[in-house]
Amino acid sequence: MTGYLMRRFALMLLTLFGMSILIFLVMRLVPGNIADILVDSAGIVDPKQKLKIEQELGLDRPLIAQYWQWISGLARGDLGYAYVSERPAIEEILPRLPVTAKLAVLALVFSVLIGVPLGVISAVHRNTFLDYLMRVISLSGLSMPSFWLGLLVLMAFVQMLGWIPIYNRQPDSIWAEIGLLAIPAFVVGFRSSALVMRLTRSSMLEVLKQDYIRTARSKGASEKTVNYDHALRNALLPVVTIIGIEAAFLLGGLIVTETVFNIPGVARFLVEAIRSRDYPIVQNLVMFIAFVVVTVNFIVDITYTMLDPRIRLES
Amino acid sequence: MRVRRCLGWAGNVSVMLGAAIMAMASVPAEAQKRGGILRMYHNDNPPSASLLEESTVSATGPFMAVFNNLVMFDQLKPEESPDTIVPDLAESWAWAPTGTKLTFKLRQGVKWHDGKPFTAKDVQCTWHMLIGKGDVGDFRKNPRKVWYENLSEVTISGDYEATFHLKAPQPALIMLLASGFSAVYPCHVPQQVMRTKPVGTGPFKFVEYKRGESITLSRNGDYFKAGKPYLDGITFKVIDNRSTRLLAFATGEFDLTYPSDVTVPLMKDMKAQAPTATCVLNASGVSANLIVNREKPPFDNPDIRKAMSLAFDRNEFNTILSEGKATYGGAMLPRPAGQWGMPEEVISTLPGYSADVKGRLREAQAIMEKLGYSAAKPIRMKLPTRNLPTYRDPAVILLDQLKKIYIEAELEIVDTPQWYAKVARKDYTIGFNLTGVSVDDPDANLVENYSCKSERNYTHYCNADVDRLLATQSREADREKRRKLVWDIERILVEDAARPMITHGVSGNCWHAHVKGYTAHTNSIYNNTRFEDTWLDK
Amino acid sequence: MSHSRALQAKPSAAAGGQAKPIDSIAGIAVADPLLTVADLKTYFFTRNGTAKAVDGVSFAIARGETLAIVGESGCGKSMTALSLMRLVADPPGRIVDGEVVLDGVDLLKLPEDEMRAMRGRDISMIFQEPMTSLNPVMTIGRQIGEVLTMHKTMPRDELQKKVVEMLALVRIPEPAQRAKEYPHQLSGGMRQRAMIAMALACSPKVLLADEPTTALDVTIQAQILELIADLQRKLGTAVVLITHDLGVVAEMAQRVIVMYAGRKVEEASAEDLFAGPLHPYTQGLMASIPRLGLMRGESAKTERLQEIPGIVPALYSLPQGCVFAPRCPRADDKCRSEFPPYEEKHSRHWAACWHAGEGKERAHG
Amino acid sequence: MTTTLDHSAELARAGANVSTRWQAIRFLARRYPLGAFGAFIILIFILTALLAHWISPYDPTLTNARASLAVPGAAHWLGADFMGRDILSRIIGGAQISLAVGIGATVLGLSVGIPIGLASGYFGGWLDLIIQRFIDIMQSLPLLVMALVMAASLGPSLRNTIIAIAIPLVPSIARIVRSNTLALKEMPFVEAARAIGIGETWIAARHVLPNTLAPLIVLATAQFGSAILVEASLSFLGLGVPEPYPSWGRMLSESAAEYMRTAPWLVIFPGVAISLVVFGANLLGDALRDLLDPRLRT
Repeated sequence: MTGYLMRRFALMLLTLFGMSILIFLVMRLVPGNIADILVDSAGIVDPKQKLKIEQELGLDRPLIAQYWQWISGLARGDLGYAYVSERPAIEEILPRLPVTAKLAVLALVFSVLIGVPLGVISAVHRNTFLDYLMRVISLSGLSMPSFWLGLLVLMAFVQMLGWIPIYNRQPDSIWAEIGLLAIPAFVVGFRSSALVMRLTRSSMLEVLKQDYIRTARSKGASEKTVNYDHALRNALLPVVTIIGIEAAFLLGGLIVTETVFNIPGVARFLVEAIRSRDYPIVQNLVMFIAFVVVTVNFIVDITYTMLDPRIRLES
Repeated sequence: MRVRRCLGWAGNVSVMLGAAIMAMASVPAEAQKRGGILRMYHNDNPPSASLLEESTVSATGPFMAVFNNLVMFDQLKPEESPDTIVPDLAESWAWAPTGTKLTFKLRQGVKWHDGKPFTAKDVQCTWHMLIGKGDVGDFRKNPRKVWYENLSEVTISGDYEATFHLKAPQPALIMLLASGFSAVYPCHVPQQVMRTKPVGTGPFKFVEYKRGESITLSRNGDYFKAGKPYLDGITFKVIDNRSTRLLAFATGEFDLTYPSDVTVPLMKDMKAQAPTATCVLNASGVSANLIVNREKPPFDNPDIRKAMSLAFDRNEFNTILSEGKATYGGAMLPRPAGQWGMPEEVISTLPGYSADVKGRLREAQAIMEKLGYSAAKPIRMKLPTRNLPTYRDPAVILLDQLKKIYIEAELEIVDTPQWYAKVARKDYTIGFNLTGVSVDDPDANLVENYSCKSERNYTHYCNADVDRLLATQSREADREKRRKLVWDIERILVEDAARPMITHGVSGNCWHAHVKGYTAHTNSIYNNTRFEDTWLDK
Repeated sequence: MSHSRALQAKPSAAAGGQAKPIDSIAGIAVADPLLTVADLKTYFFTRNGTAKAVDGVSFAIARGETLAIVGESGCGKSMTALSLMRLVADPPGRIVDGEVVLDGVDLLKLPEDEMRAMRGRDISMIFQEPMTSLNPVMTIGRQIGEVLTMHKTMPRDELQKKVVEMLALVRIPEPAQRAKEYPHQLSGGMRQRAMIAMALACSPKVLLADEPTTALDVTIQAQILELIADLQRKLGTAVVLITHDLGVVAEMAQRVIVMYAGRKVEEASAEDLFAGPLHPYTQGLMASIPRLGLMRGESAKTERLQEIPGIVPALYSLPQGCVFAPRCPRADDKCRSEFPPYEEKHSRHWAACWHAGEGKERAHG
Repeated sequence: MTTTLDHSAELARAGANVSTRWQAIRFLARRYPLGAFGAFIILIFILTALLAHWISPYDPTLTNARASLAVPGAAHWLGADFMGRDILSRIIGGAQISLAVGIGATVLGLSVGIPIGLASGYFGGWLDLIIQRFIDIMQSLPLLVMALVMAASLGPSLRNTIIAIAIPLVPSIARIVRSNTLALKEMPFVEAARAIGIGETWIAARHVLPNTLAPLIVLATAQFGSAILVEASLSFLGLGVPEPYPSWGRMLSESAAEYMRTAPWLVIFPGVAISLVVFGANLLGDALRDLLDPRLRT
């Protein structure tokens, strides 16, 4: 077990290292750099001024040196300076994390709260009208771009309540904040719930085919006991894995949703930083996202082993 | 004829409307109330807080209130002109009889936000940095360097007198110094700090700037203008989506829209949504124009350039983008909002400005057909423009119009970071462009965009005649004589198709009834956000 | 395991000596039957057509008796057992006709909740795969206790006691400890014991054992069979033993039903069947088992093992006439055109074959 | 056993008269009504894209001052945008873009992913190890984030958008090809081919690949849908297909969102178009999975 965990951990580090090289190189392939942007924002084309800025930012140094500077800094916990704001990158990233984290967790809660029950009901009533209806609803959820759903929700709010649920100031209390974030979280979560629902359903169907379900029935267990006591318990194991995949899926959804609802989180910040070629921000944020995805998958793996007695009790 | 009538009407109505309301808003009889936070939104992230390094309204909007100029345009008077220039850090100013020395008497006892005293040295430092005299430190960008092409040095006499020495007389220098961008910087603060946590003498102190989120300013208790400012602070919340932010304004989340943020088509909706709010429409100082590469085929051919000039249907642009409220003219802001615009009878004689749009189009088509082009055999090319909606939308209309003269262009959306580099490489045939002008004066506008030496003349248009005329008009003290010279320059620019002008835009600004002491200016959006007179009637 | 011993271990007294066929049931009649199955038909309605998994099977079983159902896999044995439990997956399967009378109650006519109450209490089942038939995420104790809580109300500590008692009954060492363990922590044999404990927890009247030893090691098999026989004696349970292993039949059953392609093809007391199988299919089954030959003292060298050519036909495309005809060495045109009637060929020995008892006689020596 | 695509046996067993292809289609449509509906949507979508030039009421790039923000009506069935461009025509034109991106990205993803997966699974060893690590790296970012980074680095154009979307699709294709290859390369018919001296590459291409076809078709259908969605998201963020191509995502982006209140049809119709096509692809994908992958049948 520890051997396995150690191996997984080593692979994780390897993956992150590879990611760091990939993102570093890809960002430098982008035509135009921050110096262009800084010069452009002032509407001037003097190549001397551009060169001066590049020198100041160290963009004229060899790529290896730039990479080493970034990675060695990262190891020390120094994320470098954001080009655009000229502040330490960490100060730009950290304050934006909580709201995105809250949003992601809320969205995950929504997707599980909607997805798991629907998936179970759909599986239990497989091939009935109810099942078809739920599958069609979930599939349409999966088919709608979340930014569009977000726009529709915004329009509905404005049209019906004359109030626009955007995050334009820090809400007064945590509850007010959750209330405000619940709307975009629902939009993201609804889409993800479709995935959870489909996977719960197929997992549940798989479990319902198992011998031990027949055993439970042969004991005289009621449908309720069979479905919720025997089957769900087993079906939820793969659903835990799904939540790992979800975490990655959600981050993608947050990028557009934060934009639509004007939420000052890291996901929207990433798009902005990509647009302005703010390498220190993009590099560190992408690494952070990769780190989250890899770590969540790692945690999911561990959780899986904790939840499944077959693995947990292995010596 | 239709064009001209439309033009005059549009200009008059918008400006008069604006002026009338402004006059009401600035009635001084009311007693100002102190306190309250002015809640604004921002439509963009200012590239930095350093006004001297930036050239967009996204920087002046929030940061002009942090600084003071030597002189400024009266914040409460809608029209900016030499007559509305008032003292700021300078108590008074005087020209030497030669017209080459301008001496400012400075206020005493003024303190920077960090507590250090303001002296004439700071004035000297600021302008020496702008003309590249001595060590400029990490001053990165200098977009208005050409404004001070004529400035040889700034000398000081004691702590409270500074003299600007010019190579040649330039009466309009005082106009340039009144621009919102012409802030006085402290000597003792490095430029990196000025970009991130600016230190000024202005009515509001910089508190913080969270990119993509907010900008916060707080009242400067030590402000040298007694009793001012009235507000406790100003907040700007960054909201990208225009619908969202305008709705938020309408629902009372904000007191004031961002300068020039309300487009003409949205004005109606704003009035419906927020009927008690005051909304005015003014010239935005931004012109839609084309940059033409006169070295690259097919536009190296003057005939094709002429056909293109003839083919413009300015009314269509105007109707779609501004519901007919935009104005037409040369490079300078057209009358009546503009001080330097050509009279209508002059404009209508310019190639491509006659009211007979259909006739012009037929003429243009005939030229193209003579050159062997037709709908079946069009010129195919790319038309680059910046990846911003304000650029894209009109560019799409342009594509459609070019199609009528057998030019099938495909829009090439260029990301902001590559735009000027591309233009500098001359990697385009024609491109769609917007030019913003902060001060309605030829020394700012024409010199900046058309003189051979200018940093911002990115098309590298260079005409010795134009440069000579530019220098002459700059020295001319008589405004009427200067105007004639300017018109001559304008005609050359139009005939050269230097940057064919399509329209001069208008944009709106709204504020709720409780906002007092704020005036939208009729001929610029860059110079009226000091907010030292603004107060909330709540 | 010695085969001669296996034969000796077989109970000699077949139940129902004074047999009298009950109406409509072709087969050995049982006096005072506990469970009577009459003309049971379970069909599967699939995309590919209708599969007659169980097609008109009838039998009866008395209290404490052991009846074996034998046949190759896919012949409908397991489906017969599941039909008795009414656990056929619907869709696609459905019991289309027949009666299953347990103690005077027709199970097929019961409403679902009453049937549910019968399962595990009056009739229970042991499955072939002890590995997969136990819920992997529940402790053994909980799974056994569940049967009790479903059918009886008893206080927690008593329940706990009863669970441990059951585990002890099926001879699981350290029962109290085992009750807290999960299935994967137990060996295959232990799991099957736990399964038996679960099935017998409520002392059901009928136990359906579907290949209870197939998945186990040979040494364990004997122990499990012994345990079932032992508990059967103790609790007086009637056992329907489903197997393809004639050795197991010889060891356990008093009576035997041979099934082929969803139909009953032969039925006799175990003694009679082994002494003289009538149906060529039964003969084939016996010939394919080496130990039965060895058992009779014949040399493996002289007796070549026979296998039945061909495979069990797909149930949705059964041949006309005798379903076994395509594989039968004795099949003639009549076999191929007409389905043979199920008749009593000898006394209390029934078969469905036009050529019952012909040939292969030497197999019986 | 060599192919799960062959349905004729099953059709024959079911007693359906499948003498003609048309009847086979009808048979399948009855069995998978939702899948048939999905296929119908996709068919309409493809036809729309192919016939755009003929069925479009206006030139999708034609601006018209008088029609600015026209309300849906007789002249403009779905209204017109700020520049007076007909929304219906732009949606029809947008179908071309979406189809190009959907097919382009999927095909590109397949043509890169299949060789990688085959090589990885078939030849194994250090090659497999390197490819596996690389796939790990690629999969440590969400699809949209990866596409976003790629799109920014390549610059906005139709071609680059297709490439940017194809790149993050590669790992899942490679992974599925690899796992199928691993299972198949030990199969008797592959052993047999090897025994009679057929070259390894040939075996991989001719014997192993066709047998991974079924899961690939299912995956490709799903990826077709997500490619269209990702394109819409990229264009919404201004990093996708540029003007003058009428991309559905960009129609929804700022210029439309500016008129969210005054002209809601600018927001509603393009979104419906995207959702409908992706919905069709998902329905079809589900049915194909049922049809081609018997293990997953419910």
